[in-house]
Amino acid sequence: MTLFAKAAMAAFVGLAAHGVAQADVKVAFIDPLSGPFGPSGTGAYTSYVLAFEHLNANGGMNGEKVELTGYDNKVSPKESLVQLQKAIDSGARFIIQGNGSSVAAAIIDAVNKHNERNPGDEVVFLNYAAVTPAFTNEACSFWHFRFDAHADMKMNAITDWLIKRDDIKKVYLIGQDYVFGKAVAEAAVKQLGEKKESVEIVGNELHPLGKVKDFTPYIQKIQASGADAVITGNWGQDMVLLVKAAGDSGLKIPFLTFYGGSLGAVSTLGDAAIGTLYQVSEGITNLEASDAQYALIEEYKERFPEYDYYYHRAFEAVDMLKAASEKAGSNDPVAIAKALEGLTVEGAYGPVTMRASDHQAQQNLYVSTVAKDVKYTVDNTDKGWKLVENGKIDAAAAEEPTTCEMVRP
Amino acid sequence: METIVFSLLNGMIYGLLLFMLSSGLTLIFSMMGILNFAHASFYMLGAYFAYTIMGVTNFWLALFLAPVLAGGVGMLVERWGLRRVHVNGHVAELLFTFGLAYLIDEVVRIIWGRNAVNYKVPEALDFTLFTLYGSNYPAYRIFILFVAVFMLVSLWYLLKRTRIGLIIQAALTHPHMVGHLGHNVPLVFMSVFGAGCALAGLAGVIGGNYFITDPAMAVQMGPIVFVVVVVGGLGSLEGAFLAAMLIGILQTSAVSINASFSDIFGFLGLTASSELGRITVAQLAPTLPFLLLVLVLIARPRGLMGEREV
Amino acid sequence: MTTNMTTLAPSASEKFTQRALPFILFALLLIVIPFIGVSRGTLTLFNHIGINIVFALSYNMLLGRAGLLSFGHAVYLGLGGYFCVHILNWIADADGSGFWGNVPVFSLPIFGFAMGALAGAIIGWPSCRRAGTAFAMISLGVAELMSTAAFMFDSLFGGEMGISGDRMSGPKFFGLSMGPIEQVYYFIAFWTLVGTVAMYAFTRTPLGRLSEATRDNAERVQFIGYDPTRVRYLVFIFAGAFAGMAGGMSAVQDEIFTPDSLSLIPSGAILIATYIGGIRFFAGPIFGAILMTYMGSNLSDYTAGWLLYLGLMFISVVLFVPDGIAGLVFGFWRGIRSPGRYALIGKWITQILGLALVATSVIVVVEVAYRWSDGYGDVFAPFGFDLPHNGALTWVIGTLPLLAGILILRRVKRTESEA
Amino acid sequence: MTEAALQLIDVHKSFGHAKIIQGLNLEVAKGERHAIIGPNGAGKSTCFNLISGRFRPTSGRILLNGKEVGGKPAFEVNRLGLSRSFQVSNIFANMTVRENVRCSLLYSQGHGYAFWRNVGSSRELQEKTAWVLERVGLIDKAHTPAALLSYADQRTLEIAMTIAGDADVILLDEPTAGMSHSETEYAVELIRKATEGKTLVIVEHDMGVVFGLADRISVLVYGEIIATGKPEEIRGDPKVRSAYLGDDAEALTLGGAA
Repeated sequence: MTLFAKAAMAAFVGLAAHGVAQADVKVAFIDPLSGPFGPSGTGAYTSYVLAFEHLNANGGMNGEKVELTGYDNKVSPKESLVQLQKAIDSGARFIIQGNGSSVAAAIIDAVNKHNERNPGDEVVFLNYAAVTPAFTNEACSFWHFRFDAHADMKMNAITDWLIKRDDIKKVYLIGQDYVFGKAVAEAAVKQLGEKKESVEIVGNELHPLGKVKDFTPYIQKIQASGADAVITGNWGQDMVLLVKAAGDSGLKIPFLTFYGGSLGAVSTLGDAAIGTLYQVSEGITNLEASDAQYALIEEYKERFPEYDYYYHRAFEAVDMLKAASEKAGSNDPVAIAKALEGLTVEGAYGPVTMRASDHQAQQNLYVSTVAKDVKYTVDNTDKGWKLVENGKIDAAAAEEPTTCEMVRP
Repeated sequence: METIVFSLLNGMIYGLLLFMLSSGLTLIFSMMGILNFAHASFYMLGAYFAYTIMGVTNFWLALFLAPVLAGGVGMLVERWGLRRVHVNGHVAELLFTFGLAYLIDEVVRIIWGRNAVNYKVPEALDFTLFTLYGSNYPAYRIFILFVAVFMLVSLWYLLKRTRIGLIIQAALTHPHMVGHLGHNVPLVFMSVFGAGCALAGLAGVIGGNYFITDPAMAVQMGPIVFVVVVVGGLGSLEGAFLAAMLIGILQTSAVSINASFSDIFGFLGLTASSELGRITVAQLAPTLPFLLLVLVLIARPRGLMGEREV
Repeated sequence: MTTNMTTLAPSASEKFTQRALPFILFALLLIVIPFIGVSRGTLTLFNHIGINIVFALSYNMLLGRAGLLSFGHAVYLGLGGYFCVHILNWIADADGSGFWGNVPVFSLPIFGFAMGALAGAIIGWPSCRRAGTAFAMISLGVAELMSTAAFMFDSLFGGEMGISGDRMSGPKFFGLSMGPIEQVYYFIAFWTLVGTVAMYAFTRTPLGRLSEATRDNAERVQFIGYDPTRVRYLVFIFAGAFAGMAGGMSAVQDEIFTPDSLSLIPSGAILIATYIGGIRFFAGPIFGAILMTYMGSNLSDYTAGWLLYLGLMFISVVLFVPDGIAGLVFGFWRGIRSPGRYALIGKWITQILGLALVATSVIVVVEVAYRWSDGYGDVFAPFGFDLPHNGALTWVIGTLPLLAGILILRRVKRTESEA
Repeated sequence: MTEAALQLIDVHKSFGHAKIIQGLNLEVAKGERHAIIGPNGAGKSTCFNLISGRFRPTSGRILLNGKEVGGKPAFEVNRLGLSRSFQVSNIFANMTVRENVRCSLLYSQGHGYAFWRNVGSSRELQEKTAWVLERVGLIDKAHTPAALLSYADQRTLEIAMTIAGDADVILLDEPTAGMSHSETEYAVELIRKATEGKTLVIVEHDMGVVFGLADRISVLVYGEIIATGKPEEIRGDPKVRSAYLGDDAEALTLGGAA
């Protein structure tokens, strides 16, 4: 148990007042908690903190309390392995990670090796955000479960929505020049070609990852191409600067993004975000939902005012973990892994199923855009995310086939 | 055609920003021999100071006050830090600024948070100035141009027409001479360091809302500033100007070239299916400055217009 | 004449205690560690320490010994490591036949060494023609170029995912399957010792001595018949080679390499570690590697401000202890054996007291500031004291000890310079 | 006529427009002790720098034992058997006295750039180091870091490093500059002893040293040699006397008397 996390836990869970509760199931959260990528990791960490807090309040996993510990990996694959080893060493059998496909790949690899080399001591990896399709296709693993839709599925949602918009005839693809960005572009080309041949791809551009400070030249290329919409998998600063440059140059066409909802994009763009910034996600706060869900959203915002309720899948993942433990009747990682396969839980925004063949969660996806006059705003602005017309993509429609050949123990 | 016009225009603005940032470092590096690793941190401080001042008062006050504050911090750093390590040589000074960059990054995170702050272009300048080939041209970019040119002219006047300018010029080319002229060398150094940092701060004030103001902005800008200074040449503001414009335009134009290696070197038998052949000029854009840096240092160590070798 | 020789050269017993004994103790320590019942996680930490010791020592061949400040030393570790991960895969693919089929994973650092040397030979050729700041700038440019280029060649560097391998393939060496972490530990320990001894031996060779001469006075070196450029170049190749060797060790330990391992960040980290350890002493980088590796992977567990502490520590070392930890350790060692030891001990105790006071304030301020800035309402509460950001006690503890500490330290310094 | 140890034929050197050396001709025979004197700024140091390979001559030839060395890098000139000292102590400050001398010996002892040999294991190297230190009288300070030596000792070390490599032509650039009277006497004795059987070229301001040591003297004024000859010839040369005005001319006389 680490001090930082201890202090955090004590404050969050209020354990300090009640003495240390007996912790029987240890869960390790390995993601950046400091440094430049700290915010994205901390945003998810706080979601898990709240989710496990609720789980513990409702009887834990088969009556056992769950203890969540944060490990700071500084988004380095190597450092993640050190932290993974520390986590396993301190008794963690469930590993949560999401930031960066390179880190996820390293963890999958390390978990596979660990489980092979240390039978009886297995650990399970719960991936909440690393969306490279390979993890549930050719590189799939029994020990890995993904709760976020992967890049091809998200693209499926985007293209499904896009083909219903008859005013969009020309599409421009722009992405970061690395595995993930290339995968996004490939998926877009393939899916658009299959779904609607009349949509023309007028540009397919990769820019260096995290190095471009002024996207204006790219925006000018987009303008020159006469595109009606832009599809991008950009995240972080590349996301924000891209749409910012578009706003400056007066390019008012839809930007269909994977991570438009990430921290800071809406506030940076200001009113220019309305009607230009779109995102695809597994749920947004302004969807119709139960009162319990609204209460959760409000509780989250109250506890962590710096962040917005964004990582809905964190709560889904914890729900599934609980359901699997009950189904298995045990908290043993192997038993839970087996129980997770094919498991369905009723989420706030529709059912979530963990597909047995590749351990990829199947759930509804929603295309949303920025609007004013919404119930829940983001980034402490007056704007928030709102479902667009035809924006709900059913799980079945977003589903993608898998090439996974699962090897089970 | 429009690509060329836009590339030149945007490249020029980027180049001017780079110059504003690197002119200070050229002064510091040439006179004091300190390759200030934290120089871009003062750029960041300028942006954050401006953000805070703008929140309380307005942009125009920030434009004036933020560079002054950044310069003040710079002077304190020189007085209480650099001067102390000076006896241990240039490597120690360089390492000191290296650590300082870390420190400023973290302090900025504590004070202003880990996320980007909402430092906006002032409303008075937030409009479209003209439309060119169907693309809006924001007035703020032209404002950057004006500020940069104004700074350029003032700097030129200061260096060529004033007494202190003459001293600085003498020191640029003959750093050992200043002491013999009977001037208070520590004071001159402190002022130059402060002025350099103030220039970086000014670049931050007008660059922070043009790009983005977040704790990573220093790290991203840092290495490129070195490139400008070294490529431009030691002791030469003209060289720094030339290098900044060159890099600004080079990087901006390279982005708009879609040609791949196989297109360019096809005659050598390079095919588009090979990994090397698929690389495009646009992809190479961010590596160009560093390629330039290495080539210049090897082939022409004094840089484009430098008086001395690095 | 012979009598002169004996007076000049250290005696056999001096040689033993000063040169052989430390290495024997080091080796014994390395052997004993797994027997004291450490966990797998601790062994992983030790393995990384071992890798960083070799890496930092190789870096100090440049910075401390040859006076070359490099911002791109991780390039050689990265290239050596990448090569070894590829070899891991070739070994697995060869499946016991052919050349690679017969290469034991245990020998990988040798290949890393060769690759590092090759990279050093190629990159060093243009860059070693310049020394000083120009060299530093070239190394910075090369590091940026290499790490960006690595992203463009996926087949060699695997994109952002990097390339991974499996250390359990290939023929066994001494019956080691290399699977369990304990076995990897012995592998790392072996190569750490080999690397350390080899690099120490290097300092005693003519080339090693010449590199120090070139650092001190490159011009004079020319007038004793040597080409300083050539000296730098050769040393650079060796530094690259040992970094590559550390890369080979890392390839086996972590079984993965990613392009960011070539970037400025790990290069900067090893610079900091080496400098904090003390560049003027052979053992300095070892201290630095141990401390920095430990801090890097464990300090972040205790505080969100670990980067700030790291920066503060680095700056303090640059400002006040340019000889680093090794300088302190050896200064202490000399001090307690000197006749004036009692006065010294008194001075040290005062200094430690002053430092502790300063540290208390700094820690309180930093911790409170981080919690305040996080905005979770989390309160820093060391030893049960609540120190909220708006509490008077917080700012009393945050300022008074700091001032008192500075006063004490200045006083010590003043009496020292008066004496 | 035997081959000259050092021969300069019509050597010119200019920096930009400044012509520092204008047609220098000099011949130093093997085993000769030759002094170069001249007023400040005459180009004496430049002359040394040209011979030792620090500067490249603009034109002209420099022959060392009959081989062309003009424009060759300094380390090559050194390897051909020429060693020099510096006016300002130019030593390896962070190394001990012993290491300084040992490094100066490495090349001549055939160690090259070796990285497979221990410097401590070569008996010859140790003995030669000790011999050199013994000879210059620094043996007691062998383990002192060079930077901590007194000024005079640093000058001595400078000479030790210069003679260590067994070069047969030795160039000494103001070896006694800044030394006290007794230190100077000691240094002269040292130089005389250490350069026995070698060719010595020395630049010196102290006329006592010059006239005490040199077999022949050349007078360098404004980049040209105006006179060369035995000490007594130089002393009587009116051109030399007019080049040296005032105190310096007196020094010339005094030096002769000493």
